[in-house]
Amino acid sequence: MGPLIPNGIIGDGWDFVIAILIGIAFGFILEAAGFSSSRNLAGVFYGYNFVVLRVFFTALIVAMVGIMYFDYLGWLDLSKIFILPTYLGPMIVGGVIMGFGFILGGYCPGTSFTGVAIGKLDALFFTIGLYVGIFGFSLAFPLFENFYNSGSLGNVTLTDVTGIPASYFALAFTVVALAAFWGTMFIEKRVRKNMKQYKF
Amino acid sequence: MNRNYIILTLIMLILAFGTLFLKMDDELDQVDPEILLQEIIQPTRYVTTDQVAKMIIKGDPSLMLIDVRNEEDFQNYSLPRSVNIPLDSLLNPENLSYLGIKGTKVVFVSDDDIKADQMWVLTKRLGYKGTYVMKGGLNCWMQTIIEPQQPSGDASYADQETYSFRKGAQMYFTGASAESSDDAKVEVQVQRREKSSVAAGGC
Amino acid sequence: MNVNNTIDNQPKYINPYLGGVLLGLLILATVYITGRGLGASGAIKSAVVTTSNTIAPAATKSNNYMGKFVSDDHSPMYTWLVFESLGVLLGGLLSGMLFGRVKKFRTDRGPQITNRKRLFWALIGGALFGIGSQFGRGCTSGAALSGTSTFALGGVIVMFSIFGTGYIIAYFFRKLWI
Amino acid sequence: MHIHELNPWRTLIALSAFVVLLIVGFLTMHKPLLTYEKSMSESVAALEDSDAYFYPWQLEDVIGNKAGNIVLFDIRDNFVFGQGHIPGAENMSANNLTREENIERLKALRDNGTTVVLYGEDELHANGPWMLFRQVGFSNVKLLLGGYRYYFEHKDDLAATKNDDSYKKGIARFNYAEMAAPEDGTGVKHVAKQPVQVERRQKSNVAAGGC
Repeated sequence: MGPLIPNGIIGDGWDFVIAILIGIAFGFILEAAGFSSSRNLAGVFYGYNFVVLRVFFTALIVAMVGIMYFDYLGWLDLSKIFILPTYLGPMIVGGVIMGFGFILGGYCPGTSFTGVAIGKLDALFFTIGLYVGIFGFSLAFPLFENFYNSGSLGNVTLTDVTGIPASYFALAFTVVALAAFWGTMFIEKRVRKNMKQYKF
Repeated sequence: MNRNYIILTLIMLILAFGTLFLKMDDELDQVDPEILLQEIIQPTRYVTTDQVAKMIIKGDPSLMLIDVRNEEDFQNYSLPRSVNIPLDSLLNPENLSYLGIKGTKVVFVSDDDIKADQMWVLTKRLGYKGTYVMKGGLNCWMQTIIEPQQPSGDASYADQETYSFRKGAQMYFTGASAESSDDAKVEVQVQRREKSSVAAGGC
Repeated sequence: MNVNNTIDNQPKYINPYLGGVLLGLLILATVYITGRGLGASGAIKSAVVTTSNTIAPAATKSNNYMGKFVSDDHSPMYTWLVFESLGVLLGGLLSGMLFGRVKKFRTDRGPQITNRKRLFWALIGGALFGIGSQFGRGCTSGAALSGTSTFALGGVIVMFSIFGTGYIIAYFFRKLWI
Repeated sequence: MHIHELNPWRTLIALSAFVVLLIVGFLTMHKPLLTYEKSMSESVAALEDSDAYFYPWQLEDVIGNKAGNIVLFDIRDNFVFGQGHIPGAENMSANNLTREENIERLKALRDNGTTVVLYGEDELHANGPWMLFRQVGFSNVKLLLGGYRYYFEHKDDLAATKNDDSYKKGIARFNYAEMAAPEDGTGVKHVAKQPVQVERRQKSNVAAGGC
């Protein structure tokens, strides 16, 4: 049955209406969970607030497990969903750069939008930074065009690469995530006890 | 209060463990048997040797001929621009990559049409679209294109036209000298939808 | 315990696990409806291409990177991710109003730095994130979250390299946050 | 009091709703009438299985009612069936094959060990349905080689068809290479073919997008 739009069950004309609705839900959840504050986001790296880890990994395991069930129930045709293409080198480098950006800027793109929405100046500056960064990237693109396109493995999934069924990955991620949830609960308690000031 | 967290943890764990027991098709994606059966009983998958010949002559870029005979026979003779995928090595991923290209018409060719039709059923089960079977296969190809039979003098105009096309095609495919220049005009309007002429020399 | 952290002062955030479950279900719904995941940095990219195209159309078209996203029949802003990001802004505003967090402009910062410093680093961080997201074919939401939940190898790589780097370098930038 | 200590009952509700959705999915899961019993590779291999075919000369026993537990099914349409068919055959025209009662009928015949022979106008006609039935586990379904047309031409002397192979398929009737050779005397070329350069499909990404 699904995915609905690629399968033509919902017409292409609805694409943008659905985009806005999904965006609203996305923004609402991010903001309501506290992702509009860079203090909350950065907290995951310093052990005083693990909200990022909790939301992120809960979402991840629910979506992973859900996709497995949806596939089994025949609701979702896994061959028709978009699989992010893998570019080994550029992705690792990009991830490292984004890691720096995350620590320095305290946001990631989606969360900075919600920060802007409720009037956070640092989120606004982060978004301007994003714009500047991508602009700079585009202008300087010829310099690293070869690297940008290197290491392409195509649209591969974990199963394609390792041969291990997707359900094992779903289970492994779930177990690790649940263990992390319980572990961080105790870390957070200890770190917060030592913190002099913590304001949202 | 922590009890709820324990329950949540357990639910999530059970859900995740449950995925291990889902019977996933490790196989390639397949069409529902019922839908496949409905497609099988439609005769729309057959194309005639004349249609194939026209497409080859016109150089139709969307045409892909796949020869399902074994390799030895294929080396011995094959239609121009055809690709060899023996029926028993269809599932080789390299061979499957020929199929399912958007906008191409894949025509299966064999000695007659049975093997090609079997190939069609198998590829249809895998969900590939735009696949066809050349009716009559190469035996019919020989009878109609390579050595066309002249219809009798009182045959219909359509038959005469088909024959003149076939003579032209014969020249194209074999380099045979044309018997008369009038007949040798190769008719190349491929996409035209035609009424099937009865006496068009069916195989 | 610190004084500021009384119950009245607690921000009314929803339980993070509730947020996670809802977000997970949203990803599922998105994949179910559209066949792809969420995203955010793509919208900024569209904005970049649009402005560049307005200012210098010829240069944009000839740019190997931006040229790919320029088309003649509609503006580069007319993409799925731009609409989705508009929705994110609206949704954030909605939630902010509901929980009383929409206030005058303010800055979040660590206790040891000035506002100006914080804004400077936010700008730098944003720029880095922008560059990284182009190399990584997506940001945290697009590549790491949606990518990993559809079991894409690339998503996992991006996720681990973002968070891995974050933890490795966190110590050196601790002044910014604690 | 920290965020994570807030009572997560809403989370529990959300997750439970998800679980309920999945359970409903399981309960309402469409149980197909037919399922593949043979995998793709088994199906390919099964085409070599000579046991799956029924030879024209074997029809004699069926018509003479000597062989028990063999049922002939004519998949041509009702009108053509009425004009002539193999004696003792039943009509189950191709358009009705997907009907539930026909599938049930086949299941019943399989369970009591009856062999089902499918035939159409020619062999090609019944080939598809026969393949599908074999793939979904009706190992009692056989295909009549030559189809009705061959039977009709040889119905007076079916036994003689034992030595005839004109109905057999998969045989080259001509020496293609010689026939199609250019007539200018260059003769038959036995040159190894260069592989044709054709487009291959990349692993498809159906909905492009992402971040």
